Amino acid sequence: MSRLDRWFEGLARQSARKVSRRSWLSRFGGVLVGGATLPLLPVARAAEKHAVGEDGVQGPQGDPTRCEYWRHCAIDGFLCSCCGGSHTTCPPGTEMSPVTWIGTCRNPTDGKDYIISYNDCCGRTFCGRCMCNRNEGERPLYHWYRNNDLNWCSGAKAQTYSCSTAIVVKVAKEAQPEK
Amino acid sequence: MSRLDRWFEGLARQSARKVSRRSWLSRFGGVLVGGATLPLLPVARAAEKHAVGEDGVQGPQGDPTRCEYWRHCAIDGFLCSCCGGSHTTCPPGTEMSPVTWIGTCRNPTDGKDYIISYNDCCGRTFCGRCMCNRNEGERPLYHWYRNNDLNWCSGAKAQTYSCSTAIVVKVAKEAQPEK
Amino acid sequence: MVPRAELAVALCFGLVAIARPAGADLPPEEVGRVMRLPETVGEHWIWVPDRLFRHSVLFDGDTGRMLGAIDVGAQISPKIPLWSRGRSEIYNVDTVYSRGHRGERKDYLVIYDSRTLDAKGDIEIPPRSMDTGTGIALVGMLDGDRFVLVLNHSPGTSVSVVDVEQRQLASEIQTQGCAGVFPAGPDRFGMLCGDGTVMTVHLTDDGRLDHLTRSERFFDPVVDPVTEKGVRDGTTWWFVSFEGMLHEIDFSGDTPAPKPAWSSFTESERRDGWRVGGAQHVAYHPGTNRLYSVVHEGGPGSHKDPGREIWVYDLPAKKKIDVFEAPNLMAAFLGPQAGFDASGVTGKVLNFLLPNLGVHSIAVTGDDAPLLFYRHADLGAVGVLDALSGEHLRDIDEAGLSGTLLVVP
Amino acid sequence: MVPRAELAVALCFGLVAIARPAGADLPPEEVGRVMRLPETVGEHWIWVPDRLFRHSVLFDGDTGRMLGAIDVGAQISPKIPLWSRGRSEIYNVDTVYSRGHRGERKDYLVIYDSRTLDAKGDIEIPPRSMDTGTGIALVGMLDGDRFVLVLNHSPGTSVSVVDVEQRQLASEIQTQGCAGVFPAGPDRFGMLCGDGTVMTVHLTDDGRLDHLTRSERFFDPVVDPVTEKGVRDGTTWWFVSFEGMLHEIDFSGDTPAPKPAWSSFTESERRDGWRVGGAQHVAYHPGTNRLYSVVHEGGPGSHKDPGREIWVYDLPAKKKIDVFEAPNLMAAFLGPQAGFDASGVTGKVLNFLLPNLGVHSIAVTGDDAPLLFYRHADLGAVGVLDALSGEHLRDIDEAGLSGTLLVVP
Repeated sequence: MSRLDRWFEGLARQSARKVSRRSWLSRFGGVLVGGATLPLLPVARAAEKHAVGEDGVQGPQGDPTRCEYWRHCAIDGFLCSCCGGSHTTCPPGTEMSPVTWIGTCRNPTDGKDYIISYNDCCGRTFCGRCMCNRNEGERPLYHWYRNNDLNWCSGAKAQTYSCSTAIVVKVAKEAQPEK
Repeated sequence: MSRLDRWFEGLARQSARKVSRRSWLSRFGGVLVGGATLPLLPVARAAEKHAVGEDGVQGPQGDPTRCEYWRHCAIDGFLCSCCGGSHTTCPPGTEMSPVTWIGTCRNPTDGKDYIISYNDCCGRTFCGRCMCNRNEGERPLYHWYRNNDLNWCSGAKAQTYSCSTAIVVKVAKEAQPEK
Repeated sequence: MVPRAELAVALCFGLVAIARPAGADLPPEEVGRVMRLPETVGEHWIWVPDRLFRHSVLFDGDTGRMLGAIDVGAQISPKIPLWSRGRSEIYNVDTVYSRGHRGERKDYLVIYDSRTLDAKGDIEIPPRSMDTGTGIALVGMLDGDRFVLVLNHSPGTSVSVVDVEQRQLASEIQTQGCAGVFPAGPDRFGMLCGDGTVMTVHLTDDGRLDHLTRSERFFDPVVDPVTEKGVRDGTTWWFVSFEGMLHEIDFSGDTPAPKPAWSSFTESERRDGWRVGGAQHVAYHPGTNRLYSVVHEGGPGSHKDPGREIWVYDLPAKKKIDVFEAPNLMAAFLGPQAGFDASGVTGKVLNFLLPNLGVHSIAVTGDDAPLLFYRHADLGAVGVLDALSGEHLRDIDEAGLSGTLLVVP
Repeated sequence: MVPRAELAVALCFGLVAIARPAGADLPPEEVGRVMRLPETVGEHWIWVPDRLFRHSVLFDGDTGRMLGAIDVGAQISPKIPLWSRGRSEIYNVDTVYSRGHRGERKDYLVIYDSRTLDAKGDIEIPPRSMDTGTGIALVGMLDGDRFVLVLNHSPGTSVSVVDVEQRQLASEIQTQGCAGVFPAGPDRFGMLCGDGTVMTVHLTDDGRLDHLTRSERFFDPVVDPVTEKGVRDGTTWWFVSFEGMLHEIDFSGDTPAPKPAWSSFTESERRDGWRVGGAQHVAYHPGTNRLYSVVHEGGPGSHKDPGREIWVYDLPAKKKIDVFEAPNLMAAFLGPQAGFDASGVTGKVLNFLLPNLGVHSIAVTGDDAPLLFYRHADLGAVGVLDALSGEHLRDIDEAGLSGTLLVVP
């Protein structure tokens, strides 16, 4: 039984490392911090495994359909890249909310910190795909513009939440003060 | 590896037999026909394992929270017994639809066939518990009163479907003609 | 005006970014852009409606990519989206309540622009559209894309005819004793009736009842009923009975004409307990005249059971020509949910450990290199087979949580 | 009138049926009966809100039985149901759209009879109630059960004060820069502010703004912010910071008074990486002055991570007195879904094979033999511990699909 035990234990550990960051649905789901590698999905993304992404980065940090994509450091929601949009574009039939929260994320290509605006796409119900929750520098409700828990569709025509984008605003003057 | 293989195979078979009848959500879910035993749930129902049910029958056929309960032979929906109601009573806050479909089910206690009326409970969304789909004598849409696929809340104040009951109408004159 | 990006533009964006001079900052990006669909409807697109998320998602079967979604109402099952290529519109029938799940009910035929997926308007229709667990044969669009049919239940039956050209209800036709709407031309549709007949509803030019005709009785609704899960080729519809009899109905004449039925099972297959079953359990490919049928081994009352095999028939030859196996979707469903790699070791173990629940519903695309899609009603993953060879091509994961329909636009 | 059955009657029904004379047919049964809740609110009842099913389910923690449910609106998170024992009513804030997920938005405070769970009326309120992923500190009821508070976001903040006695909106109070509503008496509530202070909103007798008072700055919102997941004992609220500092605020005076903060972690625990985190990650039991806190090992930015341990503190003694482990809910969640016995071999294998995802949210009942409930936001099962000993008593299965709240009525 010991070989079996070891095998299971290995699987369990492997899963534990992988789980949670894309944990499916929770807009408030769990996240493991650090360099955890997420599962490749068996479909389209498997083929993109070694692709160079939009920002010239190889691997998950360059792939906007992955939670580990560098711009997603303070996102909380479904990734529009998996929902018929892209990381800068809303899916058909939705509206991009003009008000938003921001994060400060480091671009691995140039080593610079960028202000990222996580504009929600609104007016249609949960996309339900590629849930991603990361909270680097995220702050509670009363610290509005750093809070990713709010339904930011409050600025759109209909406040139904569908998915979130990650748009470059500008280079940050300093690495974010919030840890 | 062969012991491991056999073990897994056994588990898989065991699951295959058990699965599907209470398959969670689908109002049109899969059903295995025959005497398949359903899993005991770990909570309240575990204690009722050997209990005598409302109709004096021991085991699942006497337990209205189980799909195998004798009256459920042509039901399709969430069992009101698991939803805050009982097999003859709607949960709080819902309304029992007066129009309905029927089944003809054999009572294991007296060996008699009874006409069962599956009145839906309406006006609140899916209960979401104890999904059960059995189709003994069930017939397509055009054969209304034997069809369990329809949302029978069409006769209630609000047509939102919540769960289904299984109410004795009377002894059937004959075993049902529909097989 | 909301700026809109073509899919192609977005896909090229990476190249532009990579060409940026070294050392320069990433430029600020435009806010407010919304994707639109490609101009041409893809041949391998598929709608996957979901009752819990309350939307129908459009996927590209070649890549597994989600293209977009339209929302649905508060029903047990979303209705089938109807796509007018001529008018570049999509129609969907929704039920809404003034307080969410209670209060005043209103039913709408919602009109979407099929390039932007924007809801550009709606037509209020009688608040009694029928709702079922499968959502099959409840709505339909007549050839010419002018009239949309909506089956009603209140609890008697009728059919609302909606004129999407004039944007108004054309008529409501009483059809007591018959159910299902089966479009069979620009001016007619069929319905199955409780007395074992089929009816043709003939419409006038403006969408009102012209006259009704009935076939002779061709099936026994008590002993061996046909299911309402029919498939169409022009003016012909095929229906399958619980016992696997194939009934072909010709709607080209004034009166619907059933042809002699034949059995999809040999005597020995029948003895072995093979039966049809599932939800949307038959599919048809016009180019090859192939019929696909989900089968399982079971007894009476198993007509809604999912099957693990899909049998392929040559209809003109009246014979079975192939058997497809549908691989387990369990790992593809649970993987993204529980956070493991469906194609890795854990996925393989789970696909082995957990049973293959089988297939409730199938759909086949209409082109010359057709795909066959399959789903189990409770698993949020859709399997994709080569419809000619049966080869398993891919799984579409994160495809919802619960639903029975698969709709080729 | 709809006939209604008492729970007790239904439970006795079995005995009556068994006493039937042998050979007699089962009698015809009454149609139309609807259950009502017991007169007394159970001490171990728990609300489990779900964003996908769009309802909040009331369970009995002693048996795992579902007692009933109330529906919710089209939001990311259902709001916390508010229970007035004095008035035998439940209040819930819902958002509805005229076309399901789009169109005109209206917000309602819906009034339920707490014995029948019938929606007996509603009060339209400003259509800007705040919606978040957790649903925490967005609504509240003041002592005396007359005024319900609703936090708004449009995108500036305000608070709607609803007079449920007069069945009307009493006022809307501007509260720019502060968020969360923390009831602290019949005439006041607290709010946390972006400048590191806390504010008391004092109301007049008729629910309008009397005056606002602010504490001195007691935390740094950039360096170590407190979360809005506070717990209450009378006029005192405790808030926990990201770094685990416990802040006690006394709202009994005119101006809110923060007491000196203390750390819930020792230096060595902090060095080992222990942190607070989750969604509703703290709970409080007034009788024993115990605070329960979900902890995990992590770094900065992990403040929403679920934890596998629940640490128990004696607040007056300012020390940790116990550590509870939360058993894996994976099998209890997947069992009913995939059709296996969660407590059997397959369940045990799965609980071993699949990781323990940990706990996002906890709640403790207020009685002398308290239960501690826990859930992970994505698993439809709720674990039940003895809140004094930490013993795992049972799991409540089929408890939804997605949500963060656990509400003791």
